[in-house]
Amino acid sequence: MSIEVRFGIKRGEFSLTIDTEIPEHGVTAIFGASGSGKTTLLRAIAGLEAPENGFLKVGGVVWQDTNTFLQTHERKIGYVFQEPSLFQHLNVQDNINYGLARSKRDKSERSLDDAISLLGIEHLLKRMPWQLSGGEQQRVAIVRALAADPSMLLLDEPLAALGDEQKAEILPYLESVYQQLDIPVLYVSHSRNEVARLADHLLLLDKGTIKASGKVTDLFTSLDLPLAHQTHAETIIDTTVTSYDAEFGLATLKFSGGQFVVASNPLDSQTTVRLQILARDVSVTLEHQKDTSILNIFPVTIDHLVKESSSQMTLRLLAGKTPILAKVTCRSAQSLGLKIGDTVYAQVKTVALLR
Amino acid sequence: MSIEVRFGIKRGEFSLTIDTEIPEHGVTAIFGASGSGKTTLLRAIAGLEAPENGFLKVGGVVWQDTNTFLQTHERKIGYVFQEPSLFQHLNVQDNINYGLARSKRDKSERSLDDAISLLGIEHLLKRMPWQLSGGEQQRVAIVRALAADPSMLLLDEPLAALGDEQKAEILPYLESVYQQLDIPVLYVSHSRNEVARLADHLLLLDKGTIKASGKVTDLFTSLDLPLAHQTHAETIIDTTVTSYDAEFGLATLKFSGGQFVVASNPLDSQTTVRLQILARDVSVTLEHQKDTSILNIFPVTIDHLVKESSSQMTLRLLAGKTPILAKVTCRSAQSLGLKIGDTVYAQVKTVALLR
Amino acid sequence: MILSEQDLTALFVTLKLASVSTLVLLVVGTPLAWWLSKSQWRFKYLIEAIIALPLILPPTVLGFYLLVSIGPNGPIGGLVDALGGAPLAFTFTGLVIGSVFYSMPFVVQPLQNAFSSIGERPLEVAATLRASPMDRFFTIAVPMAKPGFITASVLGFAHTLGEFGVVLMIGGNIPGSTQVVSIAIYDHVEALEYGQAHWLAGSLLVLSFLLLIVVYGANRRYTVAKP
Amino acid sequence: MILSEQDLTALFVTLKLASVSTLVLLVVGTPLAWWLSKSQWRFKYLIEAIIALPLILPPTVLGFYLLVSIGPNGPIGGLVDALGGAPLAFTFTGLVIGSVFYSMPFVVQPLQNAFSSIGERPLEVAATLRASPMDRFFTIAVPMAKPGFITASVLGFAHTLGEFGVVLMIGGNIPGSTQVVSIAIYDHVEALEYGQAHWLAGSLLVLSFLLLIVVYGANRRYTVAKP
Amino acid sequence: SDEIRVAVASNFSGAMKAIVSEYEETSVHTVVLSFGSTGKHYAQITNGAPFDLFLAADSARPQLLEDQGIAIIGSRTTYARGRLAVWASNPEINNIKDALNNHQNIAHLAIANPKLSPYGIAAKQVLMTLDAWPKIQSKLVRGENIAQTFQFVHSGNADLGFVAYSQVVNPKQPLQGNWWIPPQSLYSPIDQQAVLLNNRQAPKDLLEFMKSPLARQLIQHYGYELP
Ligand SMILES: Nc1ncnc2c1ncn2[C@@H]1O[C@H](COP(=O)(O)OP(=O)(O)OP(=O)(O)O)[C@@H](O)[C@H]1O
Ligand SMILES: Nc1ncnc2c1ncn2[C@@H]1O[C@H](COP(=O)(O)OP(=O)(O)OP(=O)(O)O)[C@@H](O)[C@H]1O
Ligand SMILES: [Mg+2]
Ligand SMILES: [Mg+2]
Repeated sequence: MSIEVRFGIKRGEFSLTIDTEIPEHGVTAIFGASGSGKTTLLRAIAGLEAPENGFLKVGGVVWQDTNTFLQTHERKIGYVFQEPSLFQHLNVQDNINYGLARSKRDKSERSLDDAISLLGIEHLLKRMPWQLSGGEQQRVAIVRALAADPSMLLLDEPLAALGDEQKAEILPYLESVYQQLDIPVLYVSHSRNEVARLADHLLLLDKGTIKASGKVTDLFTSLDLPLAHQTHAETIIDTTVTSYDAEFGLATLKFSGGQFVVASNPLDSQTTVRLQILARDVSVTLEHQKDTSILNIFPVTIDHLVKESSSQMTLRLLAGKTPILAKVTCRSAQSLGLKIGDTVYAQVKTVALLR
Repeated sequence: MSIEVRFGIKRGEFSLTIDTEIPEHGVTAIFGASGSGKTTLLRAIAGLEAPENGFLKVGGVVWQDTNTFLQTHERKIGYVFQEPSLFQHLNVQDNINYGLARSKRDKSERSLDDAISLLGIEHLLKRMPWQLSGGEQQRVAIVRALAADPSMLLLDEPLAALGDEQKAEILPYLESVYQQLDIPVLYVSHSRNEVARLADHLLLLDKGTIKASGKVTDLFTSLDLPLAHQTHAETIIDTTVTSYDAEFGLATLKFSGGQFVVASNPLDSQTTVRLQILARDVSVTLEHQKDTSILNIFPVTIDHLVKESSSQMTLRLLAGKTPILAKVTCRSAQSLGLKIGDTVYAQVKTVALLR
Repeated sequence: MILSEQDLTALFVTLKLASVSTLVLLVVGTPLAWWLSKSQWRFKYLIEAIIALPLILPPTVLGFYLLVSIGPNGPIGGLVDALGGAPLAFTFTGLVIGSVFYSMPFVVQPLQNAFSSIGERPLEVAATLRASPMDRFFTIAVPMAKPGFITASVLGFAHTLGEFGVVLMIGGNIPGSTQVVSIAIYDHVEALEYGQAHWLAGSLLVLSFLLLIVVYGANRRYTVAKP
Repeated sequence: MILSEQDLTALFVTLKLASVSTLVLLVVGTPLAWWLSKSQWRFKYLIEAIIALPLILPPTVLGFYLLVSIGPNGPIGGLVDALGGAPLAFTFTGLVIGSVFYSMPFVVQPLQNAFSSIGERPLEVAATLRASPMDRFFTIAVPMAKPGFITASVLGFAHTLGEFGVVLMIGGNIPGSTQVVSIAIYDHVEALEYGQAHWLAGSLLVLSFLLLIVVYGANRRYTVAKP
Repeated sequence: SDEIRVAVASNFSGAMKAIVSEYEETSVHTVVLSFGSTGKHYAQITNGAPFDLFLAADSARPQLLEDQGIAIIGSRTTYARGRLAVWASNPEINNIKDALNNHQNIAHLAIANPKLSPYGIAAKQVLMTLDAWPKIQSKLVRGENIAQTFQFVHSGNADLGFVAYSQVVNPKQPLQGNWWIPPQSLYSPIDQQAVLLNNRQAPKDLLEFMKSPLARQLIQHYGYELP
């Protein structure tokens, strides 16, 4: 089952035209330049904009069509707005309680305490909103949305005001929340990193229209989209753990095109792990090299070659059926004589475990 | 000459204690977790907080001491607030003109048009603030601050709501503005990337106190600070262009420890170029390898070795006197038998030109 | 005791009238102000203008027209009579109706401004947190419009205290029922009993001053921390 | 012509009085409201209470006290005399002073609320853009407090139009100078000239209604686009 | 015992209070007095005000009520006759008659509004007989009723005024300055008439009491003549 979304919204010169399906499970990232309509889309889904000819079906229930329009408060959503939007007349605790009191959620539930402590706001509970920093306000807003026991989360750049370290702490928690509740999440983000890490599905917006929509792993390596051509292009691969070497802290991960050995904390066999491979971290050699600290070297065929600039090339390599992007200099490509269909060795310097 | 800053500010349980000097030229990044006091510091410098025993000297002029307190409007600053703060009763053009009209700046000056077009807000000039998206508002605020002809810029996460691509467009422009005007810039950022790219100087805040202050290049590789230990640790090196190979688009860049060959657009000889080397992009071999697409390989000595986890190590390598960070797996370190004082080869897979 | 028994009765009637009127004003004015602040109806400004109109007539004249309308031959009086209600003129209920009518703009306008200045965002946020329109109104709009409520109550209450023309006309200055302090003071002044007028006016002022101090002082404690 | 020449003169005097009073109210009330909205002074609430006090007295009584104060033996009259000024009683200036005094709370309170609801941020932003306090006040605070100014002006103007007791007391009902419409209508009613009273009241209402529509209608055009 | 509700012209309030306190000594009935202007009382009575007895300030309004069949036919009696006094609060004005004729030292002459008050009509008649009326026009200030006229003079704002004799002989108020009592021949009598508004016995009883020697003495004491 999936969420069906059809909207046509006009705002001055801008118009948003959406007709798509969003999976009912997992995280769908909404990605697009500033002004591309991300916030407008979330607002429409929340029922805060009332597009005339809209259609919206969530969990098999029609939220909006020609005859139906569920009011915002009748939609079981949790919404974190782009701007900090705490109630100015309530302290932090009461802001959180506002959502809690109106949900069916058991008030003594431990998970809310978890949220509060994981987002690091225990010491702020008695404060008024204007006594908080920008990032603190955003964190409270996240907890408040979670407290409302939503069956769908709409997050508009919830982590924009937070630093990398803090993000790294909060993201795993958010993931666990989604997974535990098994609710769909629409996540507006500007950060490719966040998307890579969190999202299963991706909706690329451009000037109010959908430029692409599909699985993150596919879209990130699609040469038709700008993502693969950016300097920081990357490949995302979902793999399965086959073994873990506790002595060196190395996990062996299997995917359709071979396997990766990755430094990590202990992992259970058969769990699914997402890997991130920056295109710049992939180099190409003609022979299998020895005597290097690079652990992951495997044969691939060159599927596509794109010259990005006078000096840079993007390669799309196939390891089995799994595409992997590589960025090399034109000079290397020339000196190694690379061309489509060649079989070469891909050296993957670093593999990051995303989740 | 430098900006002398001494503040003691209390806000409930939080207190900010600052006693430092900030260079009068270039960009000083203020970096720290959410709630560490970054905004409070900027506000104090802008004269929006009135700490009792503060001292502030800018450009040889005392802005604040026991007897003096320059009002905010008497301080020639440009301030971009953390939250979008456009005047709600003025359209975009009038918001920008507000600063312009009160500065000595020639109104017909071309540079403002440049700012408007580079930040992509030409088509928004007639709009009211509530008709803009979050990122659009932020961009207007940046132009407004620049229009006020400041002699010091205070930027509180000005690019937080913008995507990577847009950042990549705007950052070089901001750089050129600073350099052209030759004014000090205090830049609050959560993004290590932005800091690496923009900042000359770095102020690390932690719970209201200064944890470190110094040149970005030094602090990024200091093993005493958390920066070098993060997964995304990186080395920043300021180098000089020695030659440019137009055929392959490769520049040769000199630094105290050797030279880099880097793919780039044409560069003039003798210009200064900042390079970014992610620690994960540096691998270590015992022999100089051939037959690889890796261009930059040079001998280094191991200065320090830190085990980060059961599987990961951070190496601090010295190329001449220039420290370079490398992340390797413990397994590699062990199999290669790395120890302090060894001379090895650093393979730098990717070097990014930051500016 | 310097105040006569009749004066004390008048004081009591006045406080009762002002309290009841303020209550009615808030109960009637709040939804009206809310509607005015939210409505996109293009002729809304006509309603806004109509609400301000009673202010424009001299109170005695307004009172005269009210008297005629609620009198036995007037439209309202006739209607009330047809419905089997008791006549309103020269009763406390009549006074309340007159005062409410006359003080309405002082309540509606500050409330409308206060509601408008909240903006849409907090209400939208509350809606996403499952608050129904009613719920949003009482838990978000009303507390956030607190300064407006204070102004509305103070102006409404004080204006009713000092109100005079309307009350005199439709109340008939009947001691114990429709004679309020303002009329009693006026009577003293008219009868050249200046001493008594001073005392009564003074008492009213002191009492009201204390009341106002309590209201504003309490409000101050609430808002002092906020920048 | 149904309105007598005297009625027309009264209408003219009234409009002049209301306009001048509103102007004075805004000029005096705006800085006062601004100060009240910004001040952190702990006894501020006393001032707030004092401003509301004139409301509490019946207008005629207030007028009586004003009459006494501006008389040759009164404190204000004595002061004016000592400064070489002309007596204020029975003059247009006296009326303006009386009206301003009486209508002050209707102007100060909405303005104070409007200023408070702007918050500090826009003013801080303006300061960083080199706007002096004066400049900020006129270019940020005043335009952003527009709804407050509209309410203040409407309440102040309308209340002065309908004002009666104070004006009657210190004005002396001199045609062409201090006889205002409210008194003229009152006179007609008292003299049982109901027909003339209706016409005059009707004209005043229509005129005021048109004025209010212009004010609110113009405001509507401005704000209709904003959510 | 019955309650008697009496609408009393303001100028007669002192005398009436004294009469009622005497009356209540001997009667089982209680009396509730409502003071006000005669014009207002008339409007209220025609609109159903619950008064039993109306003591007007003139003869015209009782006559009208009788004509309209609201008052009891034949109950109309003159209960008191007012007398004019010209009072100069300024002790420098010795010869009041002179002052009225060559009003050099007079800034303001206060009279009651002839349109509303029988005392005003009388004042106008006196001034006309003295040939002073046209010349004095620009100095005239008009009070709404005789009490207000008195206040104009009392506060010193008017140098001279036509007040009621009952006011200057008012035992409660020791007055400064000089006064002149114009002879009755200069103006037509100011007859203050009473009418019964219903056929109840108690009010009839009170009206009878007002004709008793004790009441007549009190009326005289308060500065009125007897018919
Ligand atoms: N009332 C309006 N009138 C005209 N244009 C509007 C109005 N409201 C929004 N827009 C335009 O609609 C577009 C989409 O806005 P939206 O807020 O959805 O963008 P966004 O993708 O969330 O951008 P950001 O990343 O900057 O927040 C923007 O270009 C904005 O200027
Ligand atoms: N009025 C106040 N009362 C109590 N604490 C306050 C008050 N104002 C600010 N603080 C606290 O001061 C600290 C510093 O705030 P500041 O806004 O400077 O943080 P910041 O570094 O800018 O954070 P962020 O990155 O989240 O914007 C925060 O912990 C905040 O909670
Ligand atoms: Mg947005
Ligand atoms: Mg901050």
